Amino acid sequence: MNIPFPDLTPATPEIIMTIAATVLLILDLLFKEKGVLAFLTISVAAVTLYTLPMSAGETFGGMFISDTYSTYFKLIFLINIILTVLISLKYIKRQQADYGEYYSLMLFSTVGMMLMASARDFIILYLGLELMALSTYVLAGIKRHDIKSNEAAIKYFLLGAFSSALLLYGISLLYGATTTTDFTKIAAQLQQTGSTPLLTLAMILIAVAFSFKIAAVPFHMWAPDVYEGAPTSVTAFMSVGPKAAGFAVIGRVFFSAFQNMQADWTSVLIGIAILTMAVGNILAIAQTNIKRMLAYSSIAHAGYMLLGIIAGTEEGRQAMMTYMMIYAFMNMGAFAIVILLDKGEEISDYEGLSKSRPLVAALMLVFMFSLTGIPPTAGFIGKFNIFMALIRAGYVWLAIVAVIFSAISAYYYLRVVRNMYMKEMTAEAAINPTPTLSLALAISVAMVFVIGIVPSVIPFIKLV
Amino acid sequence: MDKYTLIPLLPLAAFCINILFGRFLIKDRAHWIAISAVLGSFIIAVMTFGEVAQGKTVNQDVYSWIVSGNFKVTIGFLIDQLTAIMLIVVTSVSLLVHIYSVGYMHGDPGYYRFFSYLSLFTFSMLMLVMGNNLLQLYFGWEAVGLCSYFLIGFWYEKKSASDAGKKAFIVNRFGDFGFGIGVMMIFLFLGSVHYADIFGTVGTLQGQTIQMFGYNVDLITLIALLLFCGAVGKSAQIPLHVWLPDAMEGPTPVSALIHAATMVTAGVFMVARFNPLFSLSPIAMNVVAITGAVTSLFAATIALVQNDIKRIVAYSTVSQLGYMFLACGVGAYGAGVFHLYTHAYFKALLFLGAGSVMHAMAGELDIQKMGGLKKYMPVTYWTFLIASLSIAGVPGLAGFFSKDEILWMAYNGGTVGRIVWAMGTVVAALTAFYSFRIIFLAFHGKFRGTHEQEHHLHESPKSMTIPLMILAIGAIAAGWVGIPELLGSNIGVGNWVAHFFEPVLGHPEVHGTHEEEWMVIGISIAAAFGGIFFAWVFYALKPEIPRTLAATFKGIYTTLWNKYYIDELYDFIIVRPTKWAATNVLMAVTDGGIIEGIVNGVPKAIGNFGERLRKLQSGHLQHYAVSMAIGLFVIMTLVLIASAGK
Amino acid sequence: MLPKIFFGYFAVAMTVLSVLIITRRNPVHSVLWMLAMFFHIAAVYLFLNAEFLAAVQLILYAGAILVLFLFVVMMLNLKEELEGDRFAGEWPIGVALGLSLLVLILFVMGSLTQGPAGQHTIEYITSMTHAKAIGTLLYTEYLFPFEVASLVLLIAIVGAIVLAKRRV
Amino acid sequence: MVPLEWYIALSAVIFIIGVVGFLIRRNIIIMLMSIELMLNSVNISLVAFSHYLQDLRGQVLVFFIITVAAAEAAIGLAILVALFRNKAAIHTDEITEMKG
Amino acid sequence: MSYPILSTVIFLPIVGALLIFLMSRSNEALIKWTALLLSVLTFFLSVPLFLDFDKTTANMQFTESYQWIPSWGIKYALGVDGISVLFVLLSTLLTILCVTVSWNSIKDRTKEFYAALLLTEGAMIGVFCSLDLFLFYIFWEAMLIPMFLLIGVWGGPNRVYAAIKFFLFTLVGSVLMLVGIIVLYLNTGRSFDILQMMNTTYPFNLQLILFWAFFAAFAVKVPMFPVHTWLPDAHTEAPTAGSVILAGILIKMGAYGFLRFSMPILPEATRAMSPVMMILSVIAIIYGAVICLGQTDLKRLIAYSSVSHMGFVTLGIFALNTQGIQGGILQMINHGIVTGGLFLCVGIIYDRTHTRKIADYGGTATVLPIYAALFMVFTLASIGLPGTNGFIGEFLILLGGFTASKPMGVLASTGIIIGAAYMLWLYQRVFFMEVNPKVQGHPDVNFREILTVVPLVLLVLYVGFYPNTLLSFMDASVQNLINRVSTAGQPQQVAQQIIEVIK
Repeated sequence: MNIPFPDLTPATPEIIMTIAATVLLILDLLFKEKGVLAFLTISVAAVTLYTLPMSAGETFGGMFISDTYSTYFKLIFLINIILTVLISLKYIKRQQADYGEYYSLMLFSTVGMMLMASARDFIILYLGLELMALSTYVLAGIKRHDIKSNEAAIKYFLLGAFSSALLLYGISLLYGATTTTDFTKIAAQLQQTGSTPLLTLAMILIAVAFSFKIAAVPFHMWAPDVYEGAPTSVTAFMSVGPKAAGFAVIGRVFFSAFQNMQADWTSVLIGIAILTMAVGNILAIAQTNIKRMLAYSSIAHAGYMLLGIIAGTEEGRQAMMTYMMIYAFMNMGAFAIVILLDKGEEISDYEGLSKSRPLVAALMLVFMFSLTGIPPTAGFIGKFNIFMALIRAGYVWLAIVAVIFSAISAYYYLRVVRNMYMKEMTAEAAINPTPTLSLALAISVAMVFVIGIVPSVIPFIKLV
Repeated sequence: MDKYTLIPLLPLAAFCINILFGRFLIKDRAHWIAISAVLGSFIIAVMTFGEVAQGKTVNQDVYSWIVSGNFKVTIGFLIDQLTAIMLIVVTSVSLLVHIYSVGYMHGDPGYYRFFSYLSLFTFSMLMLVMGNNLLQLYFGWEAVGLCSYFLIGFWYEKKSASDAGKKAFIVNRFGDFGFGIGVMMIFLFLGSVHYADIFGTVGTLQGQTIQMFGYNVDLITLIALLLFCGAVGKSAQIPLHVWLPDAMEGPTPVSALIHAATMVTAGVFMVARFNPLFSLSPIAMNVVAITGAVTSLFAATIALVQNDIKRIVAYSTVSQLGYMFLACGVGAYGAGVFHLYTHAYFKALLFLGAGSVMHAMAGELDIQKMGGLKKYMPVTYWTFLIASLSIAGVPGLAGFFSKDEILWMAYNGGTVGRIVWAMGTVVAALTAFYSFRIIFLAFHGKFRGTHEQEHHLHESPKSMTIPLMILAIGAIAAGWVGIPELLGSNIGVGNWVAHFFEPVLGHPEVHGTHEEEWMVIGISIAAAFGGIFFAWVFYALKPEIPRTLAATFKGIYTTLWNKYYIDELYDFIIVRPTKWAATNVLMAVTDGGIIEGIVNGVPKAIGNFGERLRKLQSGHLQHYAVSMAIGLFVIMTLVLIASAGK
Repeated sequence: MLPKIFFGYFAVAMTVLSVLIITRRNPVHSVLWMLAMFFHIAAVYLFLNAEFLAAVQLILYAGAILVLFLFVVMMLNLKEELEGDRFAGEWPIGVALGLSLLVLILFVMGSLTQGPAGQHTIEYITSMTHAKAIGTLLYTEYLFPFEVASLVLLIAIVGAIVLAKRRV
Repeated sequence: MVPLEWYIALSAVIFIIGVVGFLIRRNIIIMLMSIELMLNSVNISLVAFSHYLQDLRGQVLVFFIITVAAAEAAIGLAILVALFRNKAAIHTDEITEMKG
Repeated sequence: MSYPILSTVIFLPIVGALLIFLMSRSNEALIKWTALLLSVLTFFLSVPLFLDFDKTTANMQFTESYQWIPSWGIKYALGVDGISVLFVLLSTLLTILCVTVSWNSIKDRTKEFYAALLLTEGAMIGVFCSLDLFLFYIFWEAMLIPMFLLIGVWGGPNRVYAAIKFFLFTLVGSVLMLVGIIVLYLNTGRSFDILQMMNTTYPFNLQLILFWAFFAAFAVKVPMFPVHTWLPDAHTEAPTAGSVILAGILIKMGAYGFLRFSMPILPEATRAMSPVMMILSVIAIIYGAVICLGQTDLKRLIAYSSVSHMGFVTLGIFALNTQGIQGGILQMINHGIVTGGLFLCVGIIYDRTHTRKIADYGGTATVLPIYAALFMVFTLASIGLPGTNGFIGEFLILLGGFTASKPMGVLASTGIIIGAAYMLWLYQRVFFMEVNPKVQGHPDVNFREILTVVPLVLLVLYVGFYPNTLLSFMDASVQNLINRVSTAGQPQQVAQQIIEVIK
């Protein structure tokens, strides 16, 4: 029997990344100075970035597809890894977690995300998810001598495993009802059978697993603890990457496989979205640790992004993607500041920052207002885009709920600004700037403003 | 720019110069600028009067002030007989007061300020009387109010002074409230605020009614009464008279100029100006007449018992103003304005005389502490006496003619007329009484003050006495232009002023007989002399009588002494409640309690809720897992129930 | 009839075993019960003629994973495990939740509609042994997932090393 | 012939037992095992399905699941070991450093 | 126009702000002078608006329009008409005064202060010039950031609370408007073009909803009763410049919004709702005035008086007739001048005494006579004395209000009585009576301060005597606006019922 060799071009980005990751593992033994690896990682990511456009098409019997959608998300993943590496360079040394594996794991996990974005078959989806998740678990616990880091890892791991078990159960039921794991075939199958309670159950199980990945309420509870415990750079990585991947698969699965169960999953997601925005914003107000605060804020943002999915239109999906991209930049920026400061974990550490470090304070101010969604920053464009899609789809009331919550969110972002500008300085804030960190900050702040003022730079806005 | 424009402009210029440079450059030379300016206006005014006497009237616009849609207002001048006479009164009295002040205000730190205010006032008053539209009238109206505010509170370090100024302004605002609405009504229904248009079209409103609180109110009456509100405030009629007595806190020349001769008569002027409107509404007329009569009686009674010389004169002013309204009320606008004009002189004279007395007594105002001033300050005494005779209505003097004219007209004015005539006559008697009460208490008998006061007594400087004398001439002769036909026909002079006013103010037809007229004149003369006689008996012959009377009619006496407790009443029903509401209701309850309660409560509630939610985030893995499972279970049940439903 | 009886036995046995697994105080016991459980599962696979999977189940799970478990269990001291309560405070809630979920699932199970039959009939499998059938599938249609799976294992190794080795 | 539903029901029961175990046990190792239980229950249902649907894909998925399960176990235990080094704790209620 | 004047006027300050932000904070003199120079330059650049303005047309002038975000149909479109041009000038003028008045009083973080000030200016002008709803919203929101800092960083003791309150209040309003904007956008054929919206007719029920959505944002900004409580705090705590900006321009945006959006875009809803609006306005007038009598804090009193005065403005606007609207607009300008001036004055005395409690003052006129005179002018203007600008505005408004509804007009007129009461009482307590030791011995206003205040004094008198200069600007536009409101299709049954309910 002859085995046709599959066309690999669509998978070039993944392949490059994989090879790079494995190579890094070996180089790790050669180089004492891990900075080299970091730069390799960045350059590899850059190369992959370059290959993204020419990787269109589908392969492996259609279980792997590389289209605009997946490419866009891969773009986000790559930006994510680049920025993360940039900000983590000196930081992980400070944290005595300067292992070469750090970078290769990050690459692997990014590969996992890319697979998720490109998956058109539950098997790929599952494997990609596990690939991403497992490496993220390890990254979260990479400060192995630090109890907080361990705790973060164990919590993340156990709950993650639990959720993926749920996912599998859902998949198995789905498989039983359709004899296939391929999205398009499933969709076709459901066309005939229509939705039965069993299928709904499967859908819910899958939705729950994804909600866990994007930290949507009530499957969010791991997020704050993990974000706080993990090394800040990893937190930054996790707050964007897996979330984006989660949204990528949600956007894919629900729009293809569960197409004609839209009524069901919309109602499910609306509930989740409202809860997410509410809990995220309200709990963020009560925080004193800025990483936890950002964790809750990222939960809340997941809520807004879900609205894009709920809209159920192509426009909504693209709004979600745009938001994801914007979120990546502003969130990275905020975390970069947290890393930049020697002592920046508590919100109170920011008191009087504008006196001692005016520039840092100004940057943080920009990111905070962007997260709030005040023009002319990118955050506003994101929200605006989402709301527009939502209202277009006829969910005006939901939009109103959302804007109210975004107004509430202003309260805790303003707290940081207040501490920086309106409180007296407690101690001269020490910072440890590195060129790479500054570069990351520059990129993020630039993007925040550029997207805020000329949103057309984001590819999808022209489609909307 | 023609000369009419110059009339108000000169004082304005003086004001600007003094207020800008007075402080550093001009200092105590301020009066030169002010006086020369007023003198200029006075001369032009006289010339204008001459022209008007030839029958020339002017109605011209200077520039377009406000244009908003169909609402067009100009700054412009209407100069007719009424205006002319007012011009004379204002400029002449103002001029004399200016001169008088040179001596009176000598050495006061605010010297330049005083004169700039006087100029500003003159300007405003002239704008008021010369305006050819309601809004300009309103402009002057408020501006003179402002000046009186400044001048009453001239010595602002004194709380009482600044209080009085504030009170004057705010009380006037109550009147202006009605006045303003009146203006708007007029615009609303006549489409213009220019006199010419108004009087041209006012007839069309006759019989029209407007729905108000479910009642149909006659439109003209409503408008007239609203305008009258303004007059009531400005001319200190009941119930808005309360500010005038307090206004005596200001320097005496101010009292003479503003609170006797000119500003307070603006109300009368306005009513007279609007006679075409008022005449169309009998009700309004009666209201005016009765208000006037009641006020004059009311004020006169208070004046009986006061001891503060300026307050007595002030109340007499209120009472005389009441007289003028009485006249207007019975349709005798001419008589009203005539009285306004004579009153200007003798009342100004009274005030300036009082001022001269104060000057001598080093600020002492209590007539009980005076006495026998006659020999110390003869000029003051004689002029004051002339003024008192004039106001008392002793035949031959100015006051007599105007007052008699009014009473006679009132007598002819139907039932209401008769009533007010009766009241007027009583008032005449009272007036004579309290005027001479001052004469006898202050100038006769022996001095009752302290020794240093006695030592200090002296006649006032020339700059003060000369205006007194000039005014005295006015107080005697001003009335001769209005000798009633009855008397005049014998000596060959007609009632010139009546004919003069005919074109603007008209002339009510008189159907009383000569006998009745004689009777009226006789009664008023009797009243005058009766008043004087009793005053002599009470305060020169048997000084103990007043005390016994006061003792016997204690209640009445104290009521009068306390001015019928009106101030207290207002304080109790208006001032206190408002302030109380401001602090204890609006601030405490509405703003502080309800609104702020919500504004601050919601975030607090959210915060607390957040804190409670935090407890759920316990850090226990199991709890997290359980929450996931619960979530899963809930979603499943809900969705399945829903899908089972459909 | 016979298969039903067999199935009945296995069903009961497996349920009991899993309950035992999650209730034993001593982890070692749990692991051992787990072992038994895996054997039963393998047997069930045999019923469903998936011999290859049954083998994998025994080798991988019983052979590798459980050993790993045991190893760790031994490494951690069990002293305080034996005293101290075994269930978390809110275990009743957990149980209640579990049961209600079970009810839900079983209730839903009624609406199971099988998907269309595939082409791997029993004859086909038996004709070319199960191992070969799966193998072909893995190396043709599922080549890509197969590779990814290898990556997952690689991660597992790397991660385990990173986390567990003592010094850098 | 045993009806498919039986297998599914069986897997459901085991799955739920796994869930319950995960929810109620303090000991992290047992929690891990509960997860293994859940995975195995999934496997059972998958194999059953694939057998009844005459489609081997399900079994392929089972194959992958087993692989991943192994990986998971390895990582999980590694994390546990790392944790145990810093703080001799294998109980969930002993690792509540971070909360709120 | 040789240069894109509006863009210049908007972005010159913003660029300037960045420039200042790049300077070293040690070099304060340079920073101050740059700020002053820029603000003056901006003012002079904005003067052509005044001179070359064509008063005969109601069309937008000095327009600029470029594609911005084509995919959303968003244009970068600017332009002014008779309604907005005056505000641009007012903004540019007041900013200069803000710079000069803060010259010595701002010592901490000067750099950030002037940067924020200029940013605010740019954003504010942008709000008044935008012809694209999206652009408008960007400016509208963007202005919050520097304003928030101005209040919160350089404000009084309770500044943080005030700042956050201000921010959240306005934000809640704005986001609701955002939803409205999007709905409007989708119903306008996916266009944000304001002019296009003005020519579109929307179903009445939609109009009502949108009206309230916009109301949420505008009413908060104005502020109308009962959402006014942020104003006293913000005014009181803000630094002088902040208060001036707030009172002078920022709160005008609400009323401007009503004029620019609610009325022409939603004419029928406006007509239907005008009774409600008028009632709210009258409440604001009386409420604000009475509550002033209870104030013990100088700035707080003026703040509440703003509530009352803005009540007049909204009353005039929703009278929906020429006098009302023109009066309303004029009164906005006046209020900007007068209250701006009052706050400047308060700032001047505060720099000396460092107290805002009225009880700490007294006899100020004896110690600082010139200052007292200047303050008096603003006091008189604020109580609407003829000859000052205040009179013209208030009278026209009352006239308009009275024409629209007699009871409203009458009630509103009571405001002028109370107005006189509280302002004169304030003046008496601060300037008259015995000299309070706290005031004793302070120097009178210096040259810089006189220069700061005098322009406003002159404006007060000038507008008082020649209001036509300003009225003539807005004439055409207002007529056009009124035609739009009154000729749009008759309100449907719903509206009628609502009006019945109100009456």
